[in-house]
Parts: sequence; C-alpha cells; structure tokens
Amino acid sequence: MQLEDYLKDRRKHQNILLMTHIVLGYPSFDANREVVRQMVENGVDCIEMQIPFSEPMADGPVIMKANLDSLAGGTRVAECLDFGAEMARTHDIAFLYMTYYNIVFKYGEEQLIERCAADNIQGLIIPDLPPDHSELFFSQAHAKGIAPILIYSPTSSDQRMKEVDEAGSGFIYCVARRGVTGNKSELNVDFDTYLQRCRRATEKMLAVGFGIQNHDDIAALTGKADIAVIGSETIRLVDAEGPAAVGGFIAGLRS
Amino acid sequence: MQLEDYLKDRRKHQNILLMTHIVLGYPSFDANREVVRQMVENGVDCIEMQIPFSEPMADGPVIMKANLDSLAGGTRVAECLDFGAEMARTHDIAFLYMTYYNIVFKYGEEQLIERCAADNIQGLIIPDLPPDHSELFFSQAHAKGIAPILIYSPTSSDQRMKEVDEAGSGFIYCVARRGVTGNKSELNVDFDTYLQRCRRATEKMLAVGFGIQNHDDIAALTGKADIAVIGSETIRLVDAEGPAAVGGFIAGLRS
Amino acid sequence: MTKDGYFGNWGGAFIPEVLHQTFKELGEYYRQAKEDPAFWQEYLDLMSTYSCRPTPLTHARNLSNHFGGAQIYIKREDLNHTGAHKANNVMGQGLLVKRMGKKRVIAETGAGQHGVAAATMAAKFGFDCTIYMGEVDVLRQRPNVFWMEKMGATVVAVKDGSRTLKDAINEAFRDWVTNVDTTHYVFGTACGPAPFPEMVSWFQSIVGIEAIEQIHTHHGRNPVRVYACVGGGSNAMGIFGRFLLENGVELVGVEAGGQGIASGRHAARLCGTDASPGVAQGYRTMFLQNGDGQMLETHSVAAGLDYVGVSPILSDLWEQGKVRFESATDDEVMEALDLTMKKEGIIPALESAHAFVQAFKEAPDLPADEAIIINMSGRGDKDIFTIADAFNDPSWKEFIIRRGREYSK
Amino acid sequence: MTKDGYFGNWGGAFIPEVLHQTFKELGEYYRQAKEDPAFWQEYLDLMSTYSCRPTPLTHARNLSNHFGGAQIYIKREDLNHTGAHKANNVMGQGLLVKRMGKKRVIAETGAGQHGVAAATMAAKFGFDCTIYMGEVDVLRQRPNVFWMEKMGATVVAVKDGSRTLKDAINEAFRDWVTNVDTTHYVFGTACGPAPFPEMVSWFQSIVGIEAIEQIHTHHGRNPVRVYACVGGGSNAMGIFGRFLLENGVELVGVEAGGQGIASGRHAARLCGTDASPGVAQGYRTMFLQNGDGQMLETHSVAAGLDYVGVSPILSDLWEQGKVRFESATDDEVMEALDLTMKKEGIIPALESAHAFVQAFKEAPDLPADEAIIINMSGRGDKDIFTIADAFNDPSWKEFIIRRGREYSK
Ligand SMILES: Cc1ncc(COP(=O)(O)O)c(C=O)c1O
Ligand SMILES: Cc1ncc(COP(=O)(O)O)c(C=O)c1O
Repeated sequence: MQLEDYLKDRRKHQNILLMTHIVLGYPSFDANREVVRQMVENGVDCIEMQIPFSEPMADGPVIMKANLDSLAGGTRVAECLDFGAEMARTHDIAFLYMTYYNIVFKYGEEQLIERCAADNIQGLIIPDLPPDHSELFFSQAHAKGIAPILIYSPTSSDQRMKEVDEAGSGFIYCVARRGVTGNKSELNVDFDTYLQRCRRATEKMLAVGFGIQNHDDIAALTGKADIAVIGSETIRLVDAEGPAAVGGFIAGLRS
Repeated sequence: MQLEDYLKDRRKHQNILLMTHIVLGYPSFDANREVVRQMVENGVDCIEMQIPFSEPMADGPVIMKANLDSLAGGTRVAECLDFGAEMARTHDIAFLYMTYYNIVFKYGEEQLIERCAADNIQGLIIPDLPPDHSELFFSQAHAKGIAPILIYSPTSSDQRMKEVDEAGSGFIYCVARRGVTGNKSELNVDFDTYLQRCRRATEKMLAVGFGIQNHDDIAALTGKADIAVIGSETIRLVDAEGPAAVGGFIAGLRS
Repeated sequence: MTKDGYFGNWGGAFIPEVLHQTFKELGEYYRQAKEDPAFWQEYLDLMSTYSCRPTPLTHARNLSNHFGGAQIYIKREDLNHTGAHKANNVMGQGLLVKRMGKKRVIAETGAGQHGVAAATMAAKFGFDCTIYMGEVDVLRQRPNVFWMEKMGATVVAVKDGSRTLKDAINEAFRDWVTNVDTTHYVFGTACGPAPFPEMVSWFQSIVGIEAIEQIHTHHGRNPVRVYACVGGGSNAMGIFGRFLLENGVELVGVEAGGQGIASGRHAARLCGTDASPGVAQGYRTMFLQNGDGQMLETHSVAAGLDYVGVSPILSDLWEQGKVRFESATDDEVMEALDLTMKKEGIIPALESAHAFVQAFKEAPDLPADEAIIINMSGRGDKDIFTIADAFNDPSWKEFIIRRGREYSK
Repeated sequence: MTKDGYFGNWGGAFIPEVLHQTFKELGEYYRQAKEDPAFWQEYLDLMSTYSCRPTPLTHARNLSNHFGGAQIYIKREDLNHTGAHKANNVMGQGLLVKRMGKKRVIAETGAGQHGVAAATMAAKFGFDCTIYMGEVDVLRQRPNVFWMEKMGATVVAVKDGSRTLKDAINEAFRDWVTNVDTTHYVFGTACGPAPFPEMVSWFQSIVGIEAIEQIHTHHGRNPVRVYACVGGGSNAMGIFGRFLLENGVELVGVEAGGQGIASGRHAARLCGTDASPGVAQGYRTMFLQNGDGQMLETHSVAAGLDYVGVSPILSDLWEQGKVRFESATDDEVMEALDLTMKKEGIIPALESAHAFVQAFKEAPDLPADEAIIINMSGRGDKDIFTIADAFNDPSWKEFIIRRGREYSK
C-alpha cells in the first residue's frame, strides 16, 4: 500500500495532485532524464513511465508515434527498466510503469513485479489487462506491494466499477471520455455525473486522465478529482520546444 | 446458258481456260481498268469482278484487305455496277460478279440480276449463299440467263455435290482446299481424287481456284480441270509492281 | 425453328460450302443431345458442381423501396464461374464437343467474357484453344486477355475492319474453314448460322427455367416484366425463353444506346430505326448497315453490346411483338451502376447495367405488390478499367500512373 | 469455449475498460442468436439468395489424374458474392448488427477482401461504413479500394507501424473505443477478443457443414484430408469445424512461407519455430514477435496471410495436435496457381493457392479411391496486379504503362 499512503500524504498538502507521463526512449533516454528532472523540480507528485509497445492500441496519435519512434530507435525493455530504477533512486516521488500486457507477459509477470519491488517502482498501469484476465499478475502485485492500477471509463456500469475497485489498488484511473489518449476532453455536466458515479463506487483516490492539457483543466478538476493526469500534452511540448520547456509548463498548471 | 456455251467454245481451242479475279475499286477503278485490259489482251477467258463487302468472311488476308481498302476509299455498289457494265461493253470476254450475299440482298435480288442481264454480265459467284437459301435468286438467275455459279469443296460429299450441281449453272467452282483464299494449295494425290469426285458429280466444266499462283500450278491442272482461277496472286502483283506487270504475268501462265 | 434454321424471316445458315458438312454434323449432334435427357442431366450436374447453378434470385429491397414501385428481383448470373452467363453456353458446347470427338476449340470475344469462359471450358475439358478478339477490345479488356492466356489459350488480336467483335467473328470463321475437321467454333451468343442461335439459347434457357421457379417461391406468382440487356441476345434468350410460355409477362430487351440513338453512335438494332434486314456472318437478321449493305461502326461503353447484328430469334420475336425493345445510353448506365452498388452492394457488368436502367425507369409506375426481374448477366469487376475511367476516379488514375512508372523502369 | 472466451491457453478478451460493456452486450447478442434457430435460418436464407450458398464442391479430375493419387475436391468459396468466404462472416455479423440496432460498422482489411465484403454488407443493410487498411495494402490492392469506395464506404489508409493488417486492426480499435455506442466493429477473421474468434468461426462453419454433405454425395464417405490456408484462420475454421467432429479426417492448415521459413520473411506462426505465445490485439495466441514482445514484420505474396497472429482456436487445436500446420512459399504458390488455371480453368486467390500447394505435395502418396478437399477461400481476379507482377507478364506491363501515359496527359 505504499503508493496509496504516499499519495494520501501528498494530498494533505495539495488540493489536487499531478501525475505526468513519459514514453521511455522517446525522443531519447537523455531527454527523458531531463524531462523527469524538470517535472520533479516543479512539483509533480507521480510519473507514469510508458514502456513502448509495437501495438499501442489504446493510445492516440501523439503517444502512438512516441511508442513506434522509440522502438524504431532501438529501445529495449531492459533499458527501460534500468532507466526506471535510476529515476526511482534519483528522485523521491512515486514512479509507475505504464505498458501493454504483452510486455509484462513476455518479461514474466512475477519477474517484472519482483523487479519493480527491487527498484522501488510503485505501481503498474496495463490498459489492456482486465481484472479477471490474470490472477497471477494481481496476486503477485498485491503480494509484493506493487499497485495494479485499474481503470474506470464513462461506459463502466456502477456494478462494473465495484468489480474493478476490488481488484485494483493504488488509485483509480478515470478516463475522462470515450476514445484514445490525446484529444481534448469536455469537462462538462456529464463528466461531473460520471465522476460522482466513480466516487460512489470506490474509496480510492481518483485520477483523471485523457486530454487534460492546461491550467484551466486542472482548475476544473480541483475539488472533484484527487489526481490530474497530464499525458500527451508534455510530449507535444517536448516535440515542439524541447525538454527545457517542461518545467515552466508544469509550474504553471497549479499556480 | 450463254456463259456455259461461251466457255465450252473457248475450251475447244485451249486445253485449260484462265479466269482471273479483281476487287473493284482497289487500288482504284482506273487501275482496275488497266488490269482488265492487260488480262484481256493476254488471253484471259473470264474475269470475276468482286464487289467489295465489309465482312469478307471467306477471303484471306490479300483479298480481305483489298475489300476493306476499297470501301475505305469510298467505293459504292453503284459504281461497281457501272464499271462492270463498261468492261462488258469494252471487252468481248465473259465477266462475272463475285460478292457476298448481303450486297445482292440489299440491292434487291431481282434488280441485280436484271441489271446483270442488261449489262451483259454472265454470272454471279456468291460464296455465302447455299443453293437452298434463296429460291428467288436462283429462279430469277436462271430465268434471265445469268449463271449462278456454285462451289464444291473437298469437304462436300458426293451426295452434296449432286445437289449443288442441280442448283447451279455456268460451271462449278472447285475450291482446291479447306481454308480461305490466298494461300498456296498442294495439288497432290488427294487433290486428284477430289477432282475425280467432282467430275463424277457433274457434267459442268470444273474451275479450280484457291492458291493457284503460277505456270506450274496451271500445268498441273491442265488435263484435270477446265478452268484455272487466279485470285490473290494478281492482286499481290499489282500491289508490288503496279498494273503494268499483269500482262506479262498472265502471258506466262499458259505458255 | 424450321428445319432449315429459320425463325420467321430470320436466321438461316449462310455459310461457305466448305462448312456445309460440319454444320450438318453439328446440327445432328445438337438434335441428338437435345433429345437425350441424359445430356441435359450431365449439363445440369456440370453446372451445379463446376459453376454454382442454380444461381440465386436476389430481392433488391433497397432499390425497390428507393423507386417505390414494383418489387425488383435480380437474377444473379454474375455468380457463375467466370462471372457471367457466358459460362452456361461454353460448358454446354464443351459437352457437345466431347461427343463430337474434336480436340480444338476456337471462339470470338468482344468484352472478353466469352473468351475467358471459352478458355476456361477448354482448360477444364483439355481442348486446345484459340481466341479471336478485336484489337480495340484487346486494348480495353486487357485483364480478360491476361486470364485467357494464363488458362492456356492463344489470344489473337484481330487487326482488320473495325477491330471489334464482328471482325473477330470473321477471323474465327476463317480459322474454322481452314481447320474444320479438328476444330469446333464455340460461338458466344445466340447469333450466327443455324444451329447456333437455337443451340446457344437452349443452353442459356437454364436461366429462365430457374428464374420462374425462384420467383414463384419468393413472390408466389409470375413477374409482370422481365428485363435483359441485348448484345447478341444470349442472356436475353436465356431468361426470356421460359417466360415466353407464360401469359401476361412482358419481356423487355435493352440495347446499347451509346451516346444516344440520335447521335448515331450506338448499337441499337431492334429499337430505333437505324437497322435494316441483312445477311452477314452467316445469318439473316436486323443489321446496322448502310444502303449498300456495308456494316456500320457501332458504339457502346459496354464492349459486349457493341455489335452490328442481333439474334435472329429476337428479330422474330420483335417482329411478332412478343418482346419490347428499349435502349440505355452510356450515361444512364453509369448512373444505374452507381445506384446499384450503393443501394445493394452489387456490381453489375456494364452490359447488364443496361437492363437495370430500363427497369429503374419503369419500376416506379408499377404496383408495389407486383414483381419484375432483371437479368444480371455478369459482374462488373472485369470492367474496372472502363468503370474507373467513366467515373474519372483520380486515385485509380494515380495508382495506374505509379504502376506504369514502376514498370517503365 | 469457456465462458471467459478461452480455448485452452488461448484467446480471452484483453480489451481496454471502455470496451468492456460493449463486449458484454455483443457476447449476449451472439449467445442469443446462437440459441435462436430463427437466426441461423435467416442467415441461411440471406446467403442462399444474396450469395450463392451452398457453394459447389468441384471434383478436380484433371488435377487428380495429373498427380495420380487421391481424388481432389475443391470447395468453391470463390463463387460467393464478392468472391471469397469473407462474405459468410460479414453477412452474419450484419444480421447481428441489425439486432443490436447499431447504424455504423467499421472493419480492418488486409487483402481488401474483407473490406469489400464489409462495404458490400453495409450497402445491403444500409449502414455507414469506414474501412481501415494499411497504406501498404492500399497500394497493392487498389482495385478493392476502388470498389469499397464505390459501394459508399470511407477507406482510411493507415500510415502507422508496418502499415499492414495489424496496424489497420489497431486503428479500427481506436475508432471503436471512440464511437463505441453507435458502432460495431466487423472483425474479419477468427482472431481478436472473444467472442470474435468463436463468432466468426460460427458464421464460417457453414462451409464445412455444406462440404461434408457434398463429399458424401459425390464420394460416398469422408475425405482423408482437408486443406485450408491460414491467415487469421476464418476459412480454415470454417471448413475444419464440421470435420473436427469426425474421426480419421486429417486437417491441414497452410501458412504463408513467404521467401522460406529459414529466410525469416514469412508469416508462419504455427509451423516453424519463429512464433511464441503472446497477447496483442485483444487476444492471446502464437505471435511472430521478438524477445521483448514487440511484433515483427511478416511477409507473404498474399496480403491476406500477411499477419502476425492467428486464431486462438487454431493455436489450441495445434497444441492438441488436432490440426497439422504446414507452409507454402511464394514461389510454390505461383506454381500451384499456374497449374490449377491450366488444368481446371479455376483461378484461386493467392491466399487459397497456399492450400493447393500442400494438397499437391501430398495427393500423389494417397490412394486413388480416397478423397481430399481443398478449401478455395477466394478467387484470384482481385490479385491480377500481384499475379501479373509475379508472372512478370510483359503485355500486361505494357498495357499498364500505356494507360498510365494516357492518364498522365
Ligand atoms: C456480362 C455480359 N452481358 C451481356 C453480354 C451480351 O451478350 P448477349 O446479348 O449474348 O448476352 C455480354 C457479352 O460479352 C457480357 O459479357
Ligand atoms: C481469399 C482469402 N483467403 C484467405 C484469407 C485469410 O483469412 P482467413 O485465414 O481468416 O481465412 C483472406 C484474407 O483476406 C482472403 O482474402
């Protein structure tokens, strides 16, 4: 439960937490290193590091391209894990891995989870692994205190949310809308009722991701969600202005 | 029976008669005029003048091309008939028309036959009109003394030859072989037995055509057939060397 | 037909003497086959195992609703092996050739459909095969030429005359008179010298025999009208044949209106007034010809309808008023094709689309509880070059241009 | 299959949460349909009137004699409307979509066959339709793209990843998660998340159900072997399904050997040793992937076999030893294609020709009184560009070059 405790603790001092996202090896590990540093220095609470996969089915154009370019550049899973370990050693915020199930499956579920434990990686987000599709994964994760972070979507029924809540831990990742990562989300009335359903379904903290792009979005989420997730936007920023631009951007989000 | 009498008469003085062939309007009527003059002066006994048709189904490449080129040059049936009349007036040998049935049919069978009678054209060769396919044509032809010349082929049974013999008059046109006009024919043993079958089947004179090209062919036919038909060969000659070359060629055939 | 192969004033066998014997034999083999129930059974077995007869009758609900009139049914000859009704004729003649013991077949082709069908039959029966095709058609129907050659046939591009179907027929006859003893000429449509018009119609009659049974199953009674495109007339005779025995079924043959009857650039022989009686290619019918009897050039977007003559049987039915003839222009054809693809997911051959045009014109005025049948003689895939051109499809052109460049390297 | 969509160790539904609800509903509709005899009847009626089911079983006598072994029978899925077995699946899903009340369908396509079939179904049922196709395939299968567009579908060229089938599938999923409420994803083969593998196999099972009855009629008993090519596995499951219930019928799946298994340029997942268990595109099966789990590029002359995964049901049958898997190289495929065209007048699709290759290898060693069945999943016309290239046909190239020049003007 380390991740949950850690986040609860940070949440005491912040009325919304920030989780950011990077794709490992894109544009390069050096760039990743710099981006993470700036994120940490500017108060990010948690970073999900995506291990690239050749079939990023749930990702939109920006993150998909980052996945494929990283692999085209020769990125291997082993390097990603070494880099993750280094980050966890270097910075004292929470680090998670986000990737697709095949990467976990091929590495070995137990092996990967043990490696996370050893490297002080606190959670795993696997968008294409439903709670009932790998007992081994979930039992091992719980056993080793690595949070298997599960997902709510606007299409999830109340009933389904309960099931998901039971299987996951750490926090609940609420995708703001139908579709893939990257596009802007309307944080309107429907969204509010959806978030209320999420709240009713779980005691866990709620992270909201998909299309959260700027200060206004974060402001709109404050008081409703516990964690705001910035995904594609920082990748766009690094593509456009380089790693140096990240710090200011992050700093501006909650100010 | 004028054609038959005329040929019988010439045959008395020649051990083989010569029939030549021209395609009207090819390469031009003037050329036709010159070619005919040379043929007559060099002893040709009978000339078949082909009225061109757009679908010369029974003709080989040389005569087919002559038909189509003549039509492409604008040749009309009326001009052909005027030219035929002129030739019959000018030269005192026998002139025939050769053409396909549609030309006769469209002009009117009675009308064409009357016109032939008026113009002293002595016979008609219509390769695509079998004896049983137009009573009108045959009755009219016989009535007006225009010979409907019919055809034997190596594929004709003895029985068939008899039928054909009864319907036609003038002479029998024996095609030397299967196929279309133009190619060389082998005047071999099979050919001889075929000609003997022809003889047995009819009292009429036998003309042999299809691929008769030179002095040797004619020599080979002499004593077996009554009339040798020179078709494509003179057209080739005119194409290659012009009308002037025809006289010598004809002169050499029986010498 | 009368014993000499006439249908009223039409038909006959105007052939050179050299073919007399062969036609006599062919006529006899045909008559024997026709009287022998085992032959027809063998034919049915072949067509139901090698092709997929009976071909379905499809109720085109979307088109019916679109026009808000009669229920439109489509007879699916496009689902035959090789993609058109032509298969019916070649397979039947193939069985006859086997009986005659000949080892070589020749055929003419316009659209290339009959050529592909004949080459297919030859491969299946193990015959040598030569296909005569007008040079113009070779150029516009290259894919079909490719398949004929792949199936082992020799394709001869005919460079004489108008270099289209009629010239291919002349050339095939020239081959036949030369190789008459070993060779059978697989005539592709219900034209030519007797017994071809009757024999081809007989093999094609399977279409109407199936269709009447199918329409009774689906609709409970006869259709009020039946539509077929008319090139030489074989698919029309095929579906009309059985319905001619019924009362109250109007039969409509649709010819190629090309750029419009008035333009003179068409192939309408039985509708319009440009054709006149004549005798050519071995038979007597209505031909598009001039006053001297010379055949005219014809025009149609559909190569298979682009022909000067028409079945003598249809000329007879026309004269007797038993079949009504209409025409469809190239433009109307493309429209009907487009609509049929979008509404039903069905791609008629350009030839077949002519029948669709006329049916679409008339359907709205017929009661919704009546049915009409369109004979879809073939599928349009074969026409992709023509159709893409007609629709002026830019990405198709770009694709061909790119391919062309690659090949030029 | 078990209730969670597994076949032994294979299958499952590894889908993002946003699709959970839709799959639940789809699964229920599917199960209801399967339990409702009226649904299957409606399916049979549709397939026998819109397509020409039952498709024939052709006795290939010439090929049988040529190889001097077992009697070769060919199941003619090429005679389906749109020219391949793909029609069976799309029409079945179309009926399901009607029941679900959705108004839009999307589909991925490799060869373009499934795309054409899906676009056809959409036109027939009146659905909006978007087809995702890898850019590489768009370029090599342009004619199919042309027909899809003509039938009213929007074709999206996918420019990510290897720009082939797997990337088209990813893109289709991205569309689906976005438009999940209005849209059904018509998956084209027996792969993907449950219930697709089972559902597609169910619709395709009509092939085997017909085939066993037909072989009994013609041959009097079961065949000794049944051959099918294996891309995703739907035509193989279609014909194998019924025969799996029989004893003594050996089932042989033939994968794309490309330039040879040793070359690494192939798409052989169940024969050879290059594939390993994995989870992608929503299901667990044998994938061609590297040690990290990244999918590899595959290669085949046949676009429809050019895929990294394979039906989980086939992986299970492979693991159980109930189906034998072989592969055919591109060169062997062209040879078999050539022979089949010349001997039988039949043009198999490049995909189907893979099954012919293996059958030809084994037929000589089987007794002449035994029968084997080859599933001819589709016709080769669609492949004319690929086939003409493979045969390096000069007059075809010349034709394309000339056309290209005309278009460039
Ligand atoms: C598909 C199709 N329909 C119709 C025709 C016209 O021929 P017919 O009038 O003999 O049916 C052709 C001729 O090639 C054809 O290919
Ligand atoms: C004709 C044909 N056969 C086979 C296949 C392979 O698919 P499957 O293995 O699902 O039958 C395809 C795929 O496009 C195809 O078009």
